[in-house]
Amino acid sequence: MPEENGNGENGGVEAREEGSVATSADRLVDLYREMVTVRRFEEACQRGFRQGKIGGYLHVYIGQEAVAVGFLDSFKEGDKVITAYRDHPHALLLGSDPKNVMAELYGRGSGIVKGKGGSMHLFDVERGMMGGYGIVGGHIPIGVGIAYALKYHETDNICQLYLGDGAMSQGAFHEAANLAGLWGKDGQCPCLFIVENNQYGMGTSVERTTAMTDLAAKFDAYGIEHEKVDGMDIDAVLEAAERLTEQVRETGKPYAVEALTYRTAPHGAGDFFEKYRTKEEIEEWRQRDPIGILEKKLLESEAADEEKLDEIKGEAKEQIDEAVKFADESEQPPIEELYTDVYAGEDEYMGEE
Amino acid sequence: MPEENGNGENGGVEAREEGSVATSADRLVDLYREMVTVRRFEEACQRGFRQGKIGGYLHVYIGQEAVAVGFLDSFKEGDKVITAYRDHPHALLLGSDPKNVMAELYGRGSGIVKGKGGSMHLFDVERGMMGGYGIVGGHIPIGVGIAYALKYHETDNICQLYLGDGAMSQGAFHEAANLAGLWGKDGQCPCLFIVENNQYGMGTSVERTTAMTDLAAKFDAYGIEHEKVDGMDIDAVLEAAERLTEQVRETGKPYAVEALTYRTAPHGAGDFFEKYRTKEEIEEWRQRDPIGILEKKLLESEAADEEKLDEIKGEAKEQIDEAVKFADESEQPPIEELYTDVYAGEDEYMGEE
Amino acid sequence: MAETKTYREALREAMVHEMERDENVILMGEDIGVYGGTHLITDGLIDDWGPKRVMDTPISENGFTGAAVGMAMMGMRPIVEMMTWNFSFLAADQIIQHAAKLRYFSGGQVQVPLVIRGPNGGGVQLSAQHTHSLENFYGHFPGLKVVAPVTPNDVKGMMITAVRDPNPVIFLEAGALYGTKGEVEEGDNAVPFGKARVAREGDDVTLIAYGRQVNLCLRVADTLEEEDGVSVEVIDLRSIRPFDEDAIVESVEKTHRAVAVQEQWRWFGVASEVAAIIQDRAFDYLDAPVERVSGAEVPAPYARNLEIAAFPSEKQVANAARRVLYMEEK
Amino acid sequence: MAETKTYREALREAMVHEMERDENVILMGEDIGVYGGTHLITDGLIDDWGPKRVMDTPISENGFTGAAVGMAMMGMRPIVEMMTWNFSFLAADQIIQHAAKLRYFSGGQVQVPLVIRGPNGGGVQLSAQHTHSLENFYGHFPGLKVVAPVTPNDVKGMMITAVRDPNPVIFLEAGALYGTKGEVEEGDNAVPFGKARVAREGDDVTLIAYGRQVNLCLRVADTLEEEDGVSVEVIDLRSIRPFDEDAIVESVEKTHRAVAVQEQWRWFGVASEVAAIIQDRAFDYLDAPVERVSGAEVPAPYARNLEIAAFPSEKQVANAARRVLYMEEK
Ligand SMILES: Cc1ncc(C[n+]2csc(CCOP(=O)(O)OP(=O)(O)O)c2C)c(N)n1
Ligand SMILES: Cc1ncc(C[n+]2csc(CCOP(=O)(O)OP(=O)(O)O)c2C)c(N)n1
Ligand SMILES: [Mg+2]
Ligand SMILES: [Mg+2]
Repeated sequence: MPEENGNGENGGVEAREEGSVATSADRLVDLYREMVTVRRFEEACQRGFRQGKIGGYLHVYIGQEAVAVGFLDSFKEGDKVITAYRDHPHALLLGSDPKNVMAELYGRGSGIVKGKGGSMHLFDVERGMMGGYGIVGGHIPIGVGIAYALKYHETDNICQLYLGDGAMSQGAFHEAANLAGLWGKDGQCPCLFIVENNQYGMGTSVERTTAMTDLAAKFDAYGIEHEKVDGMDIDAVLEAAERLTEQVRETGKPYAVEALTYRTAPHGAGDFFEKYRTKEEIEEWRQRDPIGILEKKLLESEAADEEKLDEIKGEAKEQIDEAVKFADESEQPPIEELYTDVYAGEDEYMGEE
Repeated sequence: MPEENGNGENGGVEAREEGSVATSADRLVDLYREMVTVRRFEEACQRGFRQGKIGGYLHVYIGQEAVAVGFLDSFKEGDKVITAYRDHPHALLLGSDPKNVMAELYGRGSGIVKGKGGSMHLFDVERGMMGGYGIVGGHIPIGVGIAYALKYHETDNICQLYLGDGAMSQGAFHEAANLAGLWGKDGQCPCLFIVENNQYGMGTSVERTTAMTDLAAKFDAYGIEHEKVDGMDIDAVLEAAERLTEQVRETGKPYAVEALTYRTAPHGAGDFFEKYRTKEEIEEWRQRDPIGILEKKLLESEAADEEKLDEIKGEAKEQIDEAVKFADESEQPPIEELYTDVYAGEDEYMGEE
Repeated sequence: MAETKTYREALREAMVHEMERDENVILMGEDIGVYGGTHLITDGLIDDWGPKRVMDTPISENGFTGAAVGMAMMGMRPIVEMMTWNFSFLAADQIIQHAAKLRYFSGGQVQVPLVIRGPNGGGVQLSAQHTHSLENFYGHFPGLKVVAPVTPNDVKGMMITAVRDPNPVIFLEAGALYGTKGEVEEGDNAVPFGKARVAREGDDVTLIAYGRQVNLCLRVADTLEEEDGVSVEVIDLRSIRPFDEDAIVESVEKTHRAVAVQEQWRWFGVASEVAAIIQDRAFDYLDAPVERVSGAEVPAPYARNLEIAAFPSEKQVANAARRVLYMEEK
Repeated sequence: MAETKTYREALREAMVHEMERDENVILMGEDIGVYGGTHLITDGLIDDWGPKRVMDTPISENGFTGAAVGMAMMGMRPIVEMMTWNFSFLAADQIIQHAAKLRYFSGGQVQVPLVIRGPNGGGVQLSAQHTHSLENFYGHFPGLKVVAPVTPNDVKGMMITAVRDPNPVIFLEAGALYGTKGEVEEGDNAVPFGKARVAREGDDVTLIAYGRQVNLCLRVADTLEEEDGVSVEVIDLRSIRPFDEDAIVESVEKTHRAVAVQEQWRWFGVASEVAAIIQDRAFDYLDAPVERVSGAEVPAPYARNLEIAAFPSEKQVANAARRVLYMEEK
């Protein structure tokens, strides 16, 4: 179960310079909208997969929404985001059109990466989305290099680097975190590591992957400061996000947050059996569903009423339905696209015909 | 500079069950002999390299002798040892004949691995020497697997796994240490990690490779207990070695020791410039030369007199001179050996004649 | 005695067969135990054999492959599941620099009886990072053995051989075919390495392949026979290292024409080696250059239409065969 | 204008040339700064350029290669030193799964202008883990470019081209030749990729090589000319991907005979591809099968006599040439 630091009594968020009040009703309603939209999107993906419209591997974010929604709320123009294959919310929250994202999953030419990458490889470089990646741990060194480049180019931007609990067993994580710590000594690595600890890597629980299960504390080995946050509580995440993105921005030093969360969906679309966890465990975590928690909070604080929430849900549904329709009606990529984007530059392609 | 724990006032060694008294005069004199022999061997290697008799890469252990001598003193029949390419002392101390070891470096058929491996790849499997390895960090997972196998086969043996400070930047270290910690939870990984922290990986000091320079403490991330030892002080090393090998043997859990030491020789035989460290620094450490320290101790405690020490040195010299002579007079491997040992079993070789 | 089984069942049967025979045989890999294996190859085995014989590992390909090398040096016989071969780039150092060479640089003092197995080749829309055919990649290195069985009977028989082999074996399964069925011999049907299989006999042209392209070639053979009246021989290499040169040379001495088909990329691939061997050893028998059909020279795309265009097609192979027969393409 | 320089000097000159031109060009790698580089390629550069342009890294090949990929995606142009290519197996995932494919799976949104350079091929008694020729290993993968210059002029000109290329370039230096001298053009002598070099013109037989085997072939050419009266053409491929098929085909159309020489192992190597191409595209011109001369099919041994026997020799190459000329071997 998640530890409870960073929220509770003093879990409020300091007002940002821009003057936004963190937990203002409006803001929370907006965040609610984002979470619901992400959830609807993911559910539509599951449906699309079952219908055979989406192929390959599909990993949805259901249950974890507060993490990406909370941290990306502190995203600033010019910042960069990189993550693994569970990447739909990151693209959507950075402003990618759900239409193009869904079209990508449908393997269409109108997809966000022209139908070439699929679910695991969403990129929207203009908006700061530096990609989803399919090799567990593989994107971590890349994210550290991106952070380094941000400083090399003398910007005050940062890189939000998302990774899973399972990825922390990878050597790439170790090498990259060590580089980040080292470069951070000189203020040259503004990288915020966000560990989406959803308790499992596929069917393997954290306790079955390491004798030392405090994932945040693993960053000690690299001289990187860290903390945990309740990843089911949007307020807690928002607080951490604002404070830590600012800190990383100012210091140029990396920082690590372990967001304790849970994927209530299966690991991937093809994972039916779930022999590795009990129904009870899932149910227990469902009680802490981030959308459910926020819904309750909004109602209790009267920031929104049932009607308003239904309206939001309806709008989200509509938006996603449209995205699905767009995807479904889009064409497959033209066959010539097979041979483009292999190389940059003149010799765009070097194969046969 | 090395921290000073594990020695000092209470640094004496508890008597072992077998009744040996750790710091007994005889035993220290024996260890002195071992250290001097290793040193002479390494010096002969340097000469051999300059003469062009030894080729390839050559890495000597000069300055670090107390570490291997001290830990291998606690080696028991059936235990296994694995290390990187700075591996001559490990083979010699396990009882490999200096003749065959030197012949290996000379690239002779009488070499310990038939002239096929050279300085970096000493094996003497019968004696527990599971090899020297040339890829930094590469042997660490292998050593962990060896330790696991020792338990799988229900022995009470352990694996002594030596690694350098530089190797700790490798992903292979991280993955292997994590596996060791995990398997150790069930008492299935009797692996003693011995970090030979000689302050540098080639020309890069520890502070230039990581923001968190307490190498022992890096094992926290894997749930592996650890300590540091003054690797220049044979007494301190002996104490740690006895205690920790027993502990690992009994618990089946890994443990890590960081031995603080220094290579007073260059990294490799071809490393002339040493721009990365000052003469003064080397000189300072030379003051703490493990052989020098022990020599002083032996003389002060009257465990041995100058004459005795000279005698030992003379014997060591003689033994190594013989080894050099043997190596020099040995034949190169027969050319047919090129094609053996590629595969085990019937199809010993599968290439073109 | 033979029974109809899936590729998956045959593979599991072989591993169980060897686990029963030798308690040094263990299985290890990511999610092969509690989860049941992502491809269900090992489903249920942890219940029968317990966690010591069926070990779940963290996501540490280099680490656990290296640990398996150490175990193998100590006389254990680990069968490591690479969840998919795409992840093996992470373990390349342990496979190529350690497993493959240890025997040599130890002067023969150790051996590494290790099997690394998992699905190889493309699936359906797995895209760029999850679609590779690594036969040449590992086949290049002395010290390794590399096999790629396509029939259920061969996957069983070659797995039995692999487990008993005292050397590291790269066991490349036809990942797309786990559910396909075929006759599988009961009991110990060990299939030797280094012997190709004539999948279909014919006289006019030889198609040479391995893995799922063998099935594609068999379909093409039917087409060519029916539509063009051509008698096609299909050779399933199945063993990439050691390689059965004689089988392809003999066939080409008979047919005088050959097409090598592979899913992998063209450059420095198996088909190039096949062409090089044939021109070398059957030079005077060849009536046309050896043709090669390979996957499109691009990282694997996700969109299904592009993906289909990226894999070798029946049409491509049939036309290559027609070309070496100096017939009209269709 | 040209001056005599060592391979090492020419290489350094190219990097400095590009660092001066573009401040996004940085060098990174193990011990390239303070230590001066194990092969002294970068010796002194940290003094001139400071630690931000010449970055020492920990021993983390996968980590810093990956970081360099990230930097490159952001518009930096890192030149990563792989201290030797033998260590690149550890970075294979970043090179093959990331650098090579990122442009494709991002639908063209990013490019990865990254050079990875270092010594390739055998040295003197470096033994099994430190002796590899990885041209085919990387050359197999679309998305990468792979070059292997052998002359000082080419190493400079191809490094300049590599740095300016918007794609990841695998830059395989002839590690054994850092000290050899040759004429090097002053200033910007960018040498295009994908064009082979005729290292010697001749009429009777074509020797095809790259890296230090080019020099070996040139010596063999002298011998054959003097002893056997044979006129030998020597082609230096220099670029492995892209590959200059036309150059070898044209040469063989003239000579009708070819020998491909490589230090790497035979199976799925460059020489096999050369043979496959020639038999495909110059089938009717060939008067003999293309011969291949490769390194011995064993991990590299340490003992000097074994090592010498493991590398291709002049005698082997000369005899292969004599065989394709149907002359007596010597
Ligand atoms: C190197 C590598 N090994 C294995 C896999 C297969 N795989 C895909 S997702 C996954 C689990 C990763 O878990 P985690 O990092 O916790 O992320 P989560 O799926 O929980 O978001 C595994 C093992 C892979 N993609 N890459
Ligand atoms: C993977 C890899 N990278 C680089 C090298 C080159 N190299 C050889 S020794 C060495 C330094 C290793 O330092 P450390 O682990 O501290 O051991 P020490 O030499 O100090 O005993 C390096 C970088 C290598 N052999 N393997
Ligand atoms: Mg997880
Ligand atoms: Mg060191």
